[in-house]
Amino acid sequence: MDFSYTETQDMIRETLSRFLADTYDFDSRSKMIASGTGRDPAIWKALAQDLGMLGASFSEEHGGLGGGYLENALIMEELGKVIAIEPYLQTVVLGGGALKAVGGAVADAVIPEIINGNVIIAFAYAEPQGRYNLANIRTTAKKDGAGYVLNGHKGVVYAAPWATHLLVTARTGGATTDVNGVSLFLIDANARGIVRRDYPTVDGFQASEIYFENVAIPADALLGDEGAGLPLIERIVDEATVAVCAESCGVTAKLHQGTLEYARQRNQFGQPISRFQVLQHRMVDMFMEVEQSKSMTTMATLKLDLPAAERMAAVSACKAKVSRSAKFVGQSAIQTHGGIGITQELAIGHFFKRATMIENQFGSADHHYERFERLTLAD
Amino acid sequence: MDFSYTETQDMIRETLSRFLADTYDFDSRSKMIASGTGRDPAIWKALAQDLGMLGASFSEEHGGLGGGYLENALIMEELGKVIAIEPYLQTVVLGGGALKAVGGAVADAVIPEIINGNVIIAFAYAEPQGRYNLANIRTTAKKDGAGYVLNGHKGVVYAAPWATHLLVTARTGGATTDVNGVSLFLIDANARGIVRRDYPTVDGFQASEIYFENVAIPADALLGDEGAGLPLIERIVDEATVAVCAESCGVTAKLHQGTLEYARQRNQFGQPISRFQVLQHRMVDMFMEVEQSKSMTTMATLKLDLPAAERMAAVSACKAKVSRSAKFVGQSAIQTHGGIGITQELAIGHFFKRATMIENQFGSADHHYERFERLTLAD
Amino acid sequence: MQLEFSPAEIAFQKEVRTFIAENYPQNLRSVQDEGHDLSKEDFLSWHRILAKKGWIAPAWPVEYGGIGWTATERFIWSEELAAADCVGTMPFGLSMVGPVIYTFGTPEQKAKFLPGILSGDDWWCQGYSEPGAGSDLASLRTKAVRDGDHYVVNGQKTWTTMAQHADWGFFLVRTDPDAKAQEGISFLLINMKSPGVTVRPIITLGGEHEVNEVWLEDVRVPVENRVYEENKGWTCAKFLLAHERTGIAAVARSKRGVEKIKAIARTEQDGDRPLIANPFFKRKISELEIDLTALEFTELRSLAGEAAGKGPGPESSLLKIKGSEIQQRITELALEAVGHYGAPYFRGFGEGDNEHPIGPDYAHRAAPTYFNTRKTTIYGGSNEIQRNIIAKLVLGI
Amino acid sequence: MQLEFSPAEIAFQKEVRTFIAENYPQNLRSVQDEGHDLSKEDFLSWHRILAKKGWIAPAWPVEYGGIGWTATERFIWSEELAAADCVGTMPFGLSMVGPVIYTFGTPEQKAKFLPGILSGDDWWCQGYSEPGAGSDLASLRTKAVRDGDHYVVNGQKTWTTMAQHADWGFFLVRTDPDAKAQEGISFLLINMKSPGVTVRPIITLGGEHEVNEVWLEDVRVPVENRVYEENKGWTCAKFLLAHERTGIAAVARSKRGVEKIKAIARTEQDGDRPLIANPFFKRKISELEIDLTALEFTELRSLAGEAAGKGPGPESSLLKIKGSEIQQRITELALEAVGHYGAPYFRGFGEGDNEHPIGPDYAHRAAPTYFNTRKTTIYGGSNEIQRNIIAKLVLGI
Repeated sequence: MDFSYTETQDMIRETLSRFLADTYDFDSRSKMIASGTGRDPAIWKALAQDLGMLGASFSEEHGGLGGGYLENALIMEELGKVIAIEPYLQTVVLGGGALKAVGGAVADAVIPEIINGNVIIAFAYAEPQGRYNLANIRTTAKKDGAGYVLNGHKGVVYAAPWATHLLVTARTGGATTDVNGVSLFLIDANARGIVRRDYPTVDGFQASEIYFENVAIPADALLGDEGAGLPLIERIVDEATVAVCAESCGVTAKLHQGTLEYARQRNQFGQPISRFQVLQHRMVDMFMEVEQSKSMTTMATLKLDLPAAERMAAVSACKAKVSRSAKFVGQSAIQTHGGIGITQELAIGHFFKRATMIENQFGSADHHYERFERLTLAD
Repeated sequence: MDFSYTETQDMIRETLSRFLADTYDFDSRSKMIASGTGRDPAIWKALAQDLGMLGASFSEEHGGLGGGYLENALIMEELGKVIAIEPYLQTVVLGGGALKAVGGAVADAVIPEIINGNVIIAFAYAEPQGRYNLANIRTTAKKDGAGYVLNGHKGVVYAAPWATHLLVTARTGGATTDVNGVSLFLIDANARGIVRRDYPTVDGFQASEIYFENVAIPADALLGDEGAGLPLIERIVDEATVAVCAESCGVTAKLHQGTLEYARQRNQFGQPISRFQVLQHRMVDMFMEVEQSKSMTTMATLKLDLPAAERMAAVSACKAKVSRSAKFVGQSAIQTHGGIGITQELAIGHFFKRATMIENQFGSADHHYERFERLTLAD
Repeated sequence: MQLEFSPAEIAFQKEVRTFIAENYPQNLRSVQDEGHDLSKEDFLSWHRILAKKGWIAPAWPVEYGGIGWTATERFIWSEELAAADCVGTMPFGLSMVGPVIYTFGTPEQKAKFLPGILSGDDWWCQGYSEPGAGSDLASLRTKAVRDGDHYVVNGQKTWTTMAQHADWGFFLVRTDPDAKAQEGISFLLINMKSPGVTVRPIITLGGEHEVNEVWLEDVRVPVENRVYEENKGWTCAKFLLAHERTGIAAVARSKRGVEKIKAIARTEQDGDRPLIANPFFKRKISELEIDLTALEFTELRSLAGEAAGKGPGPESSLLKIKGSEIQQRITELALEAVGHYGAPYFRGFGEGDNEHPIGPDYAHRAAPTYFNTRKTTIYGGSNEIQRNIIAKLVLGI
Repeated sequence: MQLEFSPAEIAFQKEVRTFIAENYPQNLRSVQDEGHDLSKEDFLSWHRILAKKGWIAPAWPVEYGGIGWTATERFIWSEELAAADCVGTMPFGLSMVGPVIYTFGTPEQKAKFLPGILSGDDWWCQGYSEPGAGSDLASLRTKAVRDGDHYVVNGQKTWTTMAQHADWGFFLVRTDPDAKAQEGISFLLINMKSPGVTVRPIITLGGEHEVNEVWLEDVRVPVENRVYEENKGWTCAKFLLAHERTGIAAVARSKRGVEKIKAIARTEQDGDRPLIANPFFKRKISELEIDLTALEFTELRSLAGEAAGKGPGPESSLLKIKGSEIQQRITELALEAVGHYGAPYFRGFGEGDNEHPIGPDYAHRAAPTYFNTRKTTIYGGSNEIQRNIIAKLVLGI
């Protein structure tokens, strides 16, 4: 057992932290969101090309730094500390994760382009009827000559308006919730027949409803084996879930820290409100939730390479705990701030919004408790 | 709508409260429990004959005061305030409740004897395998000539060592958990073939394991119709459940009051601990739980005469809430007292023990939430 | 004790139910169903109908325009309003300043202000909170200096709900700068159109414009617009806070909220079953429903106490605490229920924007409503303050 | 970072597992299985085996009798002890006074006391709490007055665990009555057989005799039995409290506790299914298990920090808070699981009482254990105090 970071990992954290401190203060973030595309593409380019950050979790053969899950986790945590709206989760963790898993020519072609910032990927998996069941898919990919034809509707696809590629789950066979017959495709985001309805999300991202209307895709868009994509999808979603938990550690640490700072300077009844024992104990409880979220995220990150059942149990344990912590820390931060916490003008409310969205991203606490129980608590 | 008590009800409460203040201080109670039979029979006689209290909920034709559920509730609440170990619940609420429901000769014969304190009834319904399902019964009553023969094992029969009569649920037909085939009997506690193993309970009562070994009982021991006893049993258990909730209101009110008094006089760090805001807010939360328990108990008491489904939903809502309140108030009282709260020498610990047993009596919070949901929250 | 309504009460229930069904404005209904923000005119349309019927102020004494309904009748009335999903009437005139004026005001003030409150001609707002004084209301710094038969008022108020529509505001101002905390405060009625009054919007997390900052710069207020004695405004403020807390339990409205959650949970799918069949989601609903019943019967017991002559006391803080927590839990469940479709941010329906929101109709307001409802445990005296009040005034610690 | 054990660690795990299997006293196992109270001799039998093996004090420096195990090896050791359901060794000598003596004691004190702690020949108890001073330890009033080369000690201690068996006790006493709070306190080692020492049992809610009152009347204590400087005993006390808090997380033991709950829940029936199939009971288990994992990895992170040179700091209060809450939840679930059979009160197994307890074997200790375990959030500095410590020392508020 060993819980220490390598020097490279320490360096990645420091470099990124310094860069975000310079570029991602709350006002700058608000301006990016209010801008035409809802983001600042220069940031992404800098992350790729000035900092080499997008390669941290890729192998050296692909031009990366040779890291993996731990690098993704610490980058996501730093991004969480500034509630960054960069598509790292979608592009590197999900897209990159799928490509690393399948390898081959497509990985060799696309991963270097991710690393240098030319490719942005959005993950089109959720459907209106599907909730958090990854196999609940109505979108179809019908064999058509050498390629496929996509039809269907994917909902709430984060980062889709910015994407060069879409990572799409679709049925090549089976009925709506069958385990078999699910396939994963990486396709051109601008292919003919893709209709997007774009909108902002409550946590500052851009997302889309995506309608596939007879979209022709080539044979090599298929990642992995046809009809046997579910285990791969489950794996990358597990990796993404832990990455979101790491992000949540950053978000909640800032919610806690911001609350401490506010409580120290806000006076009521003749003293800083940080002197009131009830608020002190609440801030202690927030601290404990943040620390436990970090512990669970470390645990799950270190278990991502275990066999599927163990990996899933660990990830679900992590997300169940982190979801509840995100809710508790977010609500407590707002309550301690009082009215000012629910205005648009302070950063704290926006951290709260992101924490709230994290609660249910890739499954609510209940969803993950149930999966954990299915895997570990047989009758 | 009307939420006021009658003058008679006010008088019952005052009379009983004064009597218990004189006779049931903590030392006296401890002495009763340590005595040979584990109680003081003179108290029961006085309740019956000096105060007329045992007749409060019976009709005037039977020699009572003409009251009902409300009288039972307020008497149980007062008994709870001194954690009395009198068998009022078993004798008057359950036994009396069954007799009032079936009426006829047996009611005319036994109710007056309850009122004058000569009859004590214990309710033998639980079985080791049955948990809180009232129809889960293996004890059998086989037809034998005009009468029946009882065989089986009833567990944790409160007040059985003191009882003159046993109110017994048994199968006259059907399989272990069938709704049909359940019958209710009122039998002589000293009938041949009844084997008791007596023991104290953690909350100060006496109880028994009861083994029926070919116990011959007469035909008129049957209350209601053979095989159709379950609705009657459900009804009296609902009445008893609300009575226990009323008792809990008394118990938790005293836990709260005792905690307030202790916190005012206990000094730590140079001031009474009642000055610490965290403890203040906890005591406020205890107060709110007690008040809400009272509200729920009032609600359920007033709904005991509604059709079964509505009655059951109301009773389960009440018990679910009261169980949780009993746990919260009890645990908070002990935590606020510190070490002294978990010694045998202070009353507070004994209130806590009774509150803890109330949590699961006639079903845990979970059991009652589920029953409530079955009745009101169809998919 | 009895729970049943009397025959007269049942008849009353039928009467009000029919009245609502026949008179509630149809266009207001569609504005609500589609999740639009309500305009001033939306609120007033229903207000005026009630005013015309004489049912606008059930809690007021008959002599000032009340109806003389019993506590039970008032209970029935609020149940029926909520069950029919009627918009609420604005509380600032009817529930807040109105009672202060008829309790503490001069005959001239009653004559001048009560009719406009009842008719809806005057829209009121509340000038209590200040940037430096949240729950610590008594630390307010807005000053009113006597100048002949006027006060000259300077200062800043915040969280002023619906001030953008207001004709009048009631303000707590400091008239004796040397007095301590709660002393030296007066209660002024200020015409919001007066020179020197500036209203600036505060946009809250859901994107709503509900609250405002109000700046007062050399605003001249006639002395006759001061209610009660100079420097004794805290008496009015305390009276009003107790009134505000009872209404805040919002039992009838929360009951309706629970029904809406059930409807969503019957529609949303969770695997092969509707979400309501998920035992844990179902449990959250049943806990909510049972806690709401506990709150309801606590309010009924409290109303019975009031009817028996015990005015709304500090235990009304309990109603505020539990009522606000329940309102928040309802919004939490809604957001949880809508799953992925809680994320799209939709503030359409503006001028020229007729696009349909993303996801199911009940989804697009879930997150904003959740964010917005965090306010219920903060305003009207935060729940921490309410617990302090109970500790001090009920428990004596 | 990596989670896997190295080959050497796996070999170590095998070694200790085998050792425990081969050496744990069989008769002690049956005493535990039947739910008897453990005698002094029961505890000592296992202690002596570990002492003989040289494994009695894994956390001590090697020079004083420790073993030089790594943090991971100590982690494996406590996991294996708990998995095999071994009784714990008494902490008062090994985890509490021992580290104080080897850290602050004189060479003579080390030579005199450490061997008896390791061998088990000396049974220690802790004289900290006083009737008037619970969590407010520094307000203690027991006095020690210098008289030549002795102190004369007078006062009363309480909550003194297992003092009925003790040969020695370590006591906080006030040596300077004029100093404030934490100053003027000294740390004395007192022979419990000294004239003037009286031990009186306190019976707790479950009926156990675990704790005692200790009366000290003109007890003469040689000055050489004072550890560290006069009036500087608080330094030892603080050091010891931090040590006590880390052990108190009890992760390995709680894991074993969760396993026992699962076993009970697989046996108990709930309708047509075992209790563990009840989704809500199952959820309570999974919540417990996940919270325990969070605690475990928090402790591991903290141990890694210690290994990197950061001593056990105030964040160990987190381990105390969460560890104690989890221990209580385990006992709550046990009591809930046994249903009706939580009620029988059974303290048999006394001399001459061989009757079998009422209900299933796992049921009769459920309620007493639940009651008894309420102490975990009270002792060692109540959880309220722990939160104060974190607020002050970690958060700086």
